[in-house]
Amino acid sequence: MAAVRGSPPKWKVQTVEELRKMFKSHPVVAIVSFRGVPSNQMQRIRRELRGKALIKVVKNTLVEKALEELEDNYKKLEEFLYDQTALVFTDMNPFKLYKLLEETKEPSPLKPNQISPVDVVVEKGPTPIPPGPMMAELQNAGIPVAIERGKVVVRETVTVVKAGEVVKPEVARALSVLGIKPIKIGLDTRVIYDNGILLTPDILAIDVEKIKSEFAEAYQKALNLAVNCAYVTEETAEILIMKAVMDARNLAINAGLPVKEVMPEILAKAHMEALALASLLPESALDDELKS
Amino acid sequence: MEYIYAALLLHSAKKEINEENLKAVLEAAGVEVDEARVKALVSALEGIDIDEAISKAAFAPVAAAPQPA
Amino acid sequence: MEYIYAALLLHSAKKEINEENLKAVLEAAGVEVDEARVKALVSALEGIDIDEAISKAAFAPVAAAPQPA
Amino acid sequence: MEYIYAALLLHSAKKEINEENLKAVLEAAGVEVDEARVKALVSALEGIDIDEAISKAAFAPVAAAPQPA
Amino acid sequence: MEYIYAALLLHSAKKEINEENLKAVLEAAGVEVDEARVKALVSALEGIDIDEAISKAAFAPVAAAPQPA
Amino acid sequence: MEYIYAALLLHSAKKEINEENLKAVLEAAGVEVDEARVKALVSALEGIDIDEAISKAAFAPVAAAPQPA
Amino acid sequence: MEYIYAALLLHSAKKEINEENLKAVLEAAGVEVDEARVKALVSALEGIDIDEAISKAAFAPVAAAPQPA
Repeated sequence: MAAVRGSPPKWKVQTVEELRKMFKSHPVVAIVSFRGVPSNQMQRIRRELRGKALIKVVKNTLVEKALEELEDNYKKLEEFLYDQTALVFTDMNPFKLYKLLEETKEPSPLKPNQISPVDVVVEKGPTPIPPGPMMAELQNAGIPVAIERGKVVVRETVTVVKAGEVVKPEVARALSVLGIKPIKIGLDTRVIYDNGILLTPDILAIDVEKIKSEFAEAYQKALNLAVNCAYVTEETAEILIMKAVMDARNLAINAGLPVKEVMPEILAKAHMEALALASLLPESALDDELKS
Repeated sequence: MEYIYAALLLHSAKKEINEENLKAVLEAAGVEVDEARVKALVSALEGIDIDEAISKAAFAPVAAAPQPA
Repeated sequence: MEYIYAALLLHSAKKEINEENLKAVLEAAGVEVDEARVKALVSALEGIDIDEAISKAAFAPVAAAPQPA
Repeated sequence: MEYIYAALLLHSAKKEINEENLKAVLEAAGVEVDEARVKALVSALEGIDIDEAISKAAFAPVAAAPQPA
Repeated sequence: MEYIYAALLLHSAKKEINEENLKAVLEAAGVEVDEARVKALVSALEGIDIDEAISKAAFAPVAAAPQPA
Repeated sequence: MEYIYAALLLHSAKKEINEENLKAVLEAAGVEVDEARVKALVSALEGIDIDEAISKAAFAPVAAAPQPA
Repeated sequence: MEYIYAALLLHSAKKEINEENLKAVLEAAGVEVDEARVKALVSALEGIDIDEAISKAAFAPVAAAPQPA
């Protein structure tokens, strides 16, 4: 296909056209990064999402072109098109899609010279490695090892690489020998477009427990308000009755009112007071009954 | 709370807690009676066993922190 | 307890707790008023901060400690 | 509460809690005695087993927390 | 309780809790508004510090014995 | 919290808690609606039984005297 | 216990707790007064804030209703 100056090659125009159709025909589209995802994992992900969502890996410039002719906030997606991105088209609810995409992430080893996003700690304890040359690998990666009862053991917990530091090759090898996969790799969601609305991970990650406790808190506050302003409803009627009963009892007891129903409590209270006072007194001031 | 005290006054005087009695007691206490609140109270109390609530009041647990899940 | 509820009704309706008001409320509730008890209650309440007395959780009857199961 | 303490004083001195004794003790304490309150207290104490009421109190500080089932 | 939720919604949206606003919110929720109950709620809320009322536990009865750890 | 109150309002009015209803109620309360949060709440509610969630409140009226062992 | 009640009686009647007053009250209750103990009580009470001491006693935990075995 000759590249005719000025007019883009046919396949590019087709791709952009196809993309635009995809955008139009799916209410929900996610822009995800697939940095570091090995191709075999990518295949597994495509299989898992088959029938639910369609993954399209297209050069960012073509996606931008497709976005240009679309209104309705699509343009705002541009800022999320950088580095290695893929598009995921679906009719699913965006939050369900987000959960699905998060589930594509698998524990993965750190690659040499990669910048580690996390602190990597090697715990004290036994290792799967038999005594032998492997031990040297661990030693020069800064992992203190020893042999105990014929097994290679890590003598004490040690942090082999800090978040933000470059992973030295010998450390990467030692970690893979130990089978330690400190990071999760998969389709990392940057934004999901849903009928004109852009949803970012802070909104997409739903903490159901937190929301449940917010409902409990809101209900408690509603109950408090209703009871504290004596507003009667089905839910508050019984509590208000109990509150009124307690008010009456408290008043009668605290003021020592001559009321038969609470006389036992009033007497008990007065007696308790006497006991409390007596407990502060020296023996000489007490009679035998009190001493007991 | 005056509506609630009025209800308990009637209850402890072994009188029926209905709109008429509530109004009488509230007016005697110089309260400007709000029909809606009287009606709301009477209907809400229909589902309540007041004696049971009274006995529960004496042993009600403190407003404990939400029970662990 | 009806005398106490009558007093609390007057209190929450921001009315003075005196013999006259107490009698009016009790009679409206169909209670056969005992003059002495009304007088006693009025004088016993003198100098009492009712809101404070209501909110202070009073000493409650302590049931026997539960026998170990 | 002075009327209550007066009653408990008489009780612990094994004396009858009647209007006359209550008045004597209260007057000795310099209290301006209110006839109605004395009457009301005597009638409120009728049928009350003071030792039983007090024994519960004595027990209070030791009341164990409810054992979990 | 929907009237209370409507009031709390207005409160948390920093809007005045008056009959007009309450009705608007309730109607938007498809509630058949009872004029009298709206009035009753507005009058019940008069002079109430809402932030304080929602934080004060609805009912703090005599504290239960501390549960064993 | 206004989103939660709006949801509770719809819930107690026995109305479906969907984006449309939530937006209507929030707008009626003069809230500047954040579409994303409405979507997030609606989707979260699929995994939540509201009645069960609110029963965890510190003092649901049902949590009365401690249940016998 | 009568000596303690006598002291509490004087205290709540806002009277000074001295030997003379204590004796008067105890004798009015028909108690055979033990001079030494009255002296010991008066001197012991000098350093004590009675209101503070009795306030601690006023609040006892509510043991749960006895669990059936």
